[in-house]
Amino acid sequence: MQSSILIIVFLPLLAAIVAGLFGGALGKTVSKAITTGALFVSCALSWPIFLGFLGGTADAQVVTVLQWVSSGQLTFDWALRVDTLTAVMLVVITSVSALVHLYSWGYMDEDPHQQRFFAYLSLFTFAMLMLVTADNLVQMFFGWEGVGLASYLLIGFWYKKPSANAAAIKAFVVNRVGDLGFMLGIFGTFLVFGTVSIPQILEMAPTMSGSSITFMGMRLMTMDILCILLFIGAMGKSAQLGLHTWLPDAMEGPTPVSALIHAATMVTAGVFMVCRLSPMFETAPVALTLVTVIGGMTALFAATIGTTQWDIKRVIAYSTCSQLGYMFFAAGAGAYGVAMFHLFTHAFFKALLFLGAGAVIHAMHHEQDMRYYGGLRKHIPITFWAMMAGTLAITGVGVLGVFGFAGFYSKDAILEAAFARGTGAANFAFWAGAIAALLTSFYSWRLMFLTFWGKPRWADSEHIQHAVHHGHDEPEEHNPASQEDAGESVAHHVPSTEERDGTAGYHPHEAPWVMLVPLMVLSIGAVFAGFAFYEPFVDSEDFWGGSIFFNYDLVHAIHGVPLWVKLTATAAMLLGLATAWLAYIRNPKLPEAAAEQLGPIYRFFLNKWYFDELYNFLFVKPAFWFGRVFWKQLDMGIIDRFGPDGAAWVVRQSAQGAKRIQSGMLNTYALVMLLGVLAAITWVLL
Amino acid sequence: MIGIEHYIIVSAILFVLGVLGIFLNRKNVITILMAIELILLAVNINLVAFSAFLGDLTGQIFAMFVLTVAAGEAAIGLAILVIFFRDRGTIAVDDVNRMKG
Amino acid sequence: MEGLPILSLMLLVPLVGAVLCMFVNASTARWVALIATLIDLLLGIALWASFDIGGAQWQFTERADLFAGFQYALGIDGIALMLIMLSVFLMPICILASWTSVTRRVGEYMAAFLVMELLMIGVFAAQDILLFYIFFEAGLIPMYLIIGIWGGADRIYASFKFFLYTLLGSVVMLIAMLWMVNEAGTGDIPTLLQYDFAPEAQTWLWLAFFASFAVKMPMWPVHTWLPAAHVQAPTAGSVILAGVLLKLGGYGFIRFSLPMFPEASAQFMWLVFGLSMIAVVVTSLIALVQHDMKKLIAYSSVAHMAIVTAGLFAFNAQGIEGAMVMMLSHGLVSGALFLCVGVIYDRLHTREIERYGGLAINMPRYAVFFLLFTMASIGLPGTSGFVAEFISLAGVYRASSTTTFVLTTGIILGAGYMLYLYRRVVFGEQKNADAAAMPDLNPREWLMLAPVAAAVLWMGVYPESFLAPMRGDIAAIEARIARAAPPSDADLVVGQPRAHEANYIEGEHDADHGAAEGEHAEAAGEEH
Amino acid sequence: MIQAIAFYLFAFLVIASGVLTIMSRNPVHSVLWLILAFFNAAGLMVLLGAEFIAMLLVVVYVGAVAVLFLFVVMMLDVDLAELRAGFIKNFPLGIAIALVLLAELVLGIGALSAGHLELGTATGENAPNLEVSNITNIGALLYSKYVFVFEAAGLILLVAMIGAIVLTHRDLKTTRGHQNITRQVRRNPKEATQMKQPTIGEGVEL
Amino acid sequence: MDYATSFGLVIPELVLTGAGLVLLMIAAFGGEKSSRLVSILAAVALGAAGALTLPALIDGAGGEATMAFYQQFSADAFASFAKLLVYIAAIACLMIAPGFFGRLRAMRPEYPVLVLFATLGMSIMVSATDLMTLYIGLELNSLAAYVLASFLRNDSRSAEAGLKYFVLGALASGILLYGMSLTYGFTGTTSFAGIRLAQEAGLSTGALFGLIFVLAGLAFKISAVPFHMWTPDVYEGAPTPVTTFFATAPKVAAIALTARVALDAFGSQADAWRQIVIFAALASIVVGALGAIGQNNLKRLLAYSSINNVGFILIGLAAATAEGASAMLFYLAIYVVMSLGSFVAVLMLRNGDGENLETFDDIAGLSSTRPGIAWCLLIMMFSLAGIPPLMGFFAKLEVFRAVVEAGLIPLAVIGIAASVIGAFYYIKFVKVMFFDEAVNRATKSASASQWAILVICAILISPLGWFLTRGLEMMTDTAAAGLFAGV
Repeated sequence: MQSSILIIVFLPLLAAIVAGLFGGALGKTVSKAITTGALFVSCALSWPIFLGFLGGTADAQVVTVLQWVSSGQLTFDWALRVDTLTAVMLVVITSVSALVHLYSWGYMDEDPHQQRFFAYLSLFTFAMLMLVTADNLVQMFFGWEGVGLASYLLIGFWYKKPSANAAAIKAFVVNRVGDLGFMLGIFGTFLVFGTVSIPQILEMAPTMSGSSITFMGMRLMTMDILCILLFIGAMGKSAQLGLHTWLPDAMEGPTPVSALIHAATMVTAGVFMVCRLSPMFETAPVALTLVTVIGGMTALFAATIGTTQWDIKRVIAYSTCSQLGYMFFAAGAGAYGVAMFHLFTHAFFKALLFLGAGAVIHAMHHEQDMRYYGGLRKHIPITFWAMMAGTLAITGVGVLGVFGFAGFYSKDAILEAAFARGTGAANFAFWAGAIAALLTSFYSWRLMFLTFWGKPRWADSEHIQHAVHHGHDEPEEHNPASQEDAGESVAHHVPSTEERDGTAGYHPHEAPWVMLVPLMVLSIGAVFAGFAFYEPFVDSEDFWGGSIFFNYDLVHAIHGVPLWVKLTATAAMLLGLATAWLAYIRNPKLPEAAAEQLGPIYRFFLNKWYFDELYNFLFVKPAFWFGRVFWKQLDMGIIDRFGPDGAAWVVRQSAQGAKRIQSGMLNTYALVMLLGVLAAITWVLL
Repeated sequence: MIGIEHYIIVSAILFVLGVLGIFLNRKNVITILMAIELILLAVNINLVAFSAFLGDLTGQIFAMFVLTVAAGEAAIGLAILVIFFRDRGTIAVDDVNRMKG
Repeated sequence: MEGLPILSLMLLVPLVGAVLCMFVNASTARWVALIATLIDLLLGIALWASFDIGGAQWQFTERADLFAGFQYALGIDGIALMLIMLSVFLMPICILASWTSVTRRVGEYMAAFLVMELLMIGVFAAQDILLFYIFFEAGLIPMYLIIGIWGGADRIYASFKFFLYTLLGSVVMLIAMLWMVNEAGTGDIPTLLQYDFAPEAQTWLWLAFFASFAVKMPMWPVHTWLPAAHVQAPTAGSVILAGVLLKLGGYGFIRFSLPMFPEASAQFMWLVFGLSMIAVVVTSLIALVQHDMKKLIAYSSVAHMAIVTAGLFAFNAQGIEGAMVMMLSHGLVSGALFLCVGVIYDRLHTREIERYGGLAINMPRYAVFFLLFTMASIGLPGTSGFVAEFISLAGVYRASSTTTFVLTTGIILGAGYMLYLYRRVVFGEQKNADAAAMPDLNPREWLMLAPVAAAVLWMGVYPESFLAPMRGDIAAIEARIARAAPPSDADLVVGQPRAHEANYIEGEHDADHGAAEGEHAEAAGEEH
Repeated sequence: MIQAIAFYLFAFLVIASGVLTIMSRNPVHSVLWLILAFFNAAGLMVLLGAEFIAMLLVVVYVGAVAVLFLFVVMMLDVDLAELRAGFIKNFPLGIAIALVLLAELVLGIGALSAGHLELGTATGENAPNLEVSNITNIGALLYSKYVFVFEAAGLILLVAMIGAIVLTHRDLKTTRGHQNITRQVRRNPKEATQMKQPTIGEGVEL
Repeated sequence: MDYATSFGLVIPELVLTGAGLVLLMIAAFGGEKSSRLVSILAAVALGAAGALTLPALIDGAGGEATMAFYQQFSADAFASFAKLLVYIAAIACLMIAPGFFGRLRAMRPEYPVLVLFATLGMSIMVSATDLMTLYIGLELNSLAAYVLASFLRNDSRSAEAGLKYFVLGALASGILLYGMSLTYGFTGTTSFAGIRLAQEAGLSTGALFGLIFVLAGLAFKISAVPFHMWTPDVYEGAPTPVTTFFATAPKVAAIALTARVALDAFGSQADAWRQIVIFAALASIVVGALGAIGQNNLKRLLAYSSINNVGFILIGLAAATAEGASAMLFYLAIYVVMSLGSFVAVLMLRNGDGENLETFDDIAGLSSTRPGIAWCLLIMMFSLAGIPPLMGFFAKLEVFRAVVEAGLIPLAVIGIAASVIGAFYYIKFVKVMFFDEAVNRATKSASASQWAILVICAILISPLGWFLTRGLEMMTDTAAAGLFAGV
């Protein structure tokens, strides 16, 4: 296992370096083959490890690669830790990544910079693997930032697009805000425990549970503040309420990226971190309450926005955000296994949804606005069925006790856990989760109905028109509807679909097989992952083997919740489905009417609760304003003016004075001499 | 007998007069040279007075040297004045300011 | 290696080179300079290789009495070794960077750089306080000429500001040094390091040294000379300025202020912290709105140096080691960033950010290097910048969480302005035809950037190579200042541990399960 | 008593003629006032018993220096009308400063505390031999103890002589035959010729 | 007192006197043709005199044994060191003169003779241990100097310089004399030893006034603020070789004399004059620096620079210790070399017609047209600014070290901070030569002797001078010890 873990982690790095630095020389196909091959090897090596843990045959291990830093007490190594938690993540990452690599063969086929793209993907995978195998907080941070870098690069992959660049920077900077918390958390941990090694910290955490500390002048419970700081990091990476703004924008990146990074893996790093540090979080009740509340709020909040978005990827993005909220409040309630379970299933179905959306977009020639879709069911059937599997999974379709799609098990478990936990925060989370489930169902089905049902509405799409008139070349020059105002700007000329046949002569075609295979594979996951792995993830303490805090009593309580609780999710799902059917199949006029009726609320949701505007007003604008003020007014206006330039001015003026006194006149000279004598004798007389 | 103080006061007044003559005058360099002679005279009075009151001849000898030097100084000063006049055609103090600043 | 006066040799080689350069034609001068710097680099490597880690504190000592009561005394510890390595490493790169861009008075230019090298090595190797001062201050002359003769349009103002500002900062230090020599009876640095000055005297001495080092560093608010100097200096000049000269301030703090005046350092800790905090936030914000690439990087240097100062005055090993790594890292990274600016400046002769754009298209390799250095500047893990920031801030946190919080804010802003810069220069549309027509890196530029990139990654992945030689010396400093170390503001009070986990629920398995949980935690601990 | 009267007379005259020396508009008058001042100073010195210095003053100053002054004043042919003794603009301030200086001198030295001025104590080495005349005493010292200074003073006079000659002596070669080619070449009509508007009745100035 | 011994102690002065008289005869009979010969002979005589003073310096002579003529004259190590400097400076000024005056056809044999007599005066000044000797030496020097200043009698600026120098010099010597008379009256003696003895008990106001007037008179000679006003005008107006001479030899002599007066005659009352010296020192530094800023004329700028430097030397005096005196002499020696170098370099700047260039406008971009001169000037300027590793830095270092050892920390701090103002115009000088566009005016080549002096000065100032410094330091220590031997 030692060598295999090394291969799993470093092979993608090697592939990334080869493809990145020598991609030009190697050519597209070789580069793609190298990176994809590497990922498949990693994937192939990961599953045995996971299965080993599943079967209880494997033990947790640490492979030390290299000493990293040793500064006084502060020491940490490059070390790969493999335990159950890591193994779960390993399979998720390598599988999704391998599939995304494969998918990208088709999706990015027309792109001239494919080598770079694949190198980035592999680099990302490496960083993510480093994150999940971290044995100390700093290495985790390495992975943390590494995935951030890869995310930055991939979001900004089409670097000519200003919106992509802006989104990339936004993603990086917003994540940095979270990282601030993470770093402070690490520093605090080091201060308190004298180490950054995760096992040692977890071991010592309970002893510190009653201690208090001063942080920025505030007297706080040590563990609470540490966990809150670390959680802020998780919030950034996992796009929780407040630090979520980057995630929807991140959809500027190519769709495979969204699937891999912004759905399946990177964004779940926060959840992973909380689970990894669960014994530590268990010593911090306030922090956990915060986790629960934030999680619940995010789940609800993101879902509300999801219901109003038109951009297909954006809908899924907010969905991701919302699902991450579920995971967090599960963790906050103490059901770490459940959180990880949802993470696991979510990875499959959300990747599937994104890749499916990618296939749709590919088919629709980079049109992402669902208002220009419609009736695609017949044109791209395989994609349709894959999407259907994903939707069934995310909305949690299933029959209690018989069978359900992946989300059915994991989401229900989360809601049950929240209910079972029973505290105020957990109850809030439960209800928020339940409403969010309804909304999830609504927007997921809305997406399906708008895309695959109804009549074709793509005649008015600029992309489609462009494709019809100019052919299919140079995809990257097409500017997908800008994320900022997709809803508004296009809304003015929503076509009246009845009048024309709506296709404008464009015939969507199914994606190539390299794209479809991953869809199919992931569909299997979306369908069966929940059913297959519910027991070990949720119920089995042995499976986790101490890699997370396992709350036996809570698990017991989960199974003991009332029946109505167990049925809540299903009911919500059905209600959502019904509403969506009513609004988008039965009576397509209804949404517009409802939007008009609910005016302000609708706009509030449509504009994403005005978070971007708020942040722009609160942070971005002031930063530039202060920058200019500090530069012009402070640096130049005060420091330079009264400092060096002022001194120079004084000296120059004095020099002028000295020149004036040096008048050339004998009288003056004599007078000055006399005054000198006078001054001297006056001085001694006094 | 007249006290030493009187001589010192006379000398001081002469000294100040000499100094005044130098820095108040703005028209005539020759007068300035004379003012210098006044200063030297003041010094001489001082020296001789001290010499007398100390009962020590050093002062008088010093005064003699001062006289000698004063003569030489006057010669040089007047020589410079002459070439200055030849050059500029004036000996007004105000005109001795071609170099300044 | 023992008998060879290698430090003197390292001083001699550039000196001979400089003299030669003055008398030969342009192309020969280039080669002379390159060879001289390469020889020095080789000597530096030999120095590092034969440096006995964990051995005597001062190695390669040389000593000869000079006039005026001071000595020609050389010797290095690990800290000096690393900084000398930084200098000799950057010098050949500087020469390469000026290979074609400098066409006027090449001989004199190369001579100035070689003299700079001599002086930089001398500063770090000096074992006599006055000898240190001589090397420290003499650097003004070549740098003044470099900025003034080969600088940009506004070079006169910049060179004057540079010269007078730094001179004013240093002269008061000289008086303090003289006082110390008089008080302690020797100018020998190792002896002075052990000498305990009276606390009242320390205050004044510390302030005098601070005046000099703060300007050199530069700390806010005495930083304004730096953007001016950087912007006007030729590329190689900026590299040396950012790469090594700024480090003199930090080196001064670590060599003099901290170990010689521990009490005063503790007394002024908050002053340093305060200025560092202001510097990080203010200069980062200023960097955000710059239109001139070099100015932006210059302001970022100020912000980074603020982390160095805060780290140094954190009074613990992490702070100081982090600050040292920060200095090394910043030397490489900001030097490399200036090289990157120089590469495109040589092609288009403007530093206006707006004039560029979309360079990733026509200069992809350049874009990669630029990205790497940008990321290193931001402090991405895996690069030197991260190790530096992380260790130093971890140290600062032990002293003050508030300071760390503010400094960390600067890291967010750092990401903002650097990425904003990168986006405007490398990404985006190719707005200008001339910028779009620029060729990618040529072999010479590869030779400049690749070694720095390698060093940046090396330091990021395996900083032990750089930390190991300094460890003992920093431990010695830490031990020396321990007596004055102010208490941490964290004030950790260990209380009675909580009885239950946060999500404790009354359940039937309660009793035996709590025990099981404990076992798991232990098991997790033992695995490590 | 007579001594006192003589002193006050001489003192008054020396000061008065000093004032007039510097105030007088005509330099010739100034020289004459200066001579009067020297005479009176010599008188003061006689009162003090320094006959030799007094005579020297008269001989050297009145006989040589003052005559030299007169000679120069005449030789320079200074336009007396031009040479009205002007004073600096802030004349009162100058006077005030001078008065302050005087006051400080007088007060500082303590000259007003008549009879209580503490002079130094002479070593007695150069005490006058009261049996011989003042001039004998001085001569004895001058040619023995102060011979070095005396010789050096001679050199001063030599230098003064050389200096005066170097500066003022013009031999024909340098004054007439001196040709400055540069200046000749550089001449241009604008500088070489000038328009003059002579006032009627005053002739032409060259 | 044995006259033979006395005359034995004044042999250097006798040599100079004899040479002066003989050369005067040669000049009188040889006319202008003999200029070169007289110059060379004068230089030889100065060299011989220098050689004759060396033993005293090497022996570290001091105290009673060096006193001649009833304690009016002292040939101690201190005086010897100063004389050596004076002689060297004088020789240099003789060497550069023919090239300068030659073009103007103004080279006359009286120039070396006058320089010789002026040097003799300085020689007497630095050895003076009696107010009378002091006065005579001073006047011998001054009278010669007045003549030298207006030596270019057809040049209006030269005449004006002479006039100003003379009038103010006479006023200064009047002040000095008045002070001497008071000192004599209130101490009863003119001998330094006697004065010190008389003052050890205490200082009457009269004697205090005497002290102040004496110092004021001497301050004029060393051009310390506020008695510096003549300096820029005279330096600018006087012929450049003469300016060079003024900036070097008389300054050495006057400062040595001042040091002796302050430390020997008034040595027991250091507290009384220290404040005044400190004020004059700081004022000199500041005013010298401020005045230099905004100058366009190089000679004028260097004049202000010399005022500025005097400030630093006076700081050494303010220490009132043997170390301070040694530092002063050390500074003085380096200052002489720097001044010589700078003025010679300025002297060498001539346009195609051979006219002297004296302004910044003329030397713009000098480094590309005359790199040799420019680099030498660069060394001089940075050295004057006190930037290591040039010798000017060590001069300042020594002075400040002495002050710090004497415990005058605030003085040291203010002084050195003020030195930064001065650095401004030194680097401006460099800026003009190196950064500005070349105007290509200075084209005429200079004479070999001028080059020799310039290069020697540059080498001495450069770090190569470090090798000589140890010897210099020993000499200044010996000299200072000689001064304090009698104290």
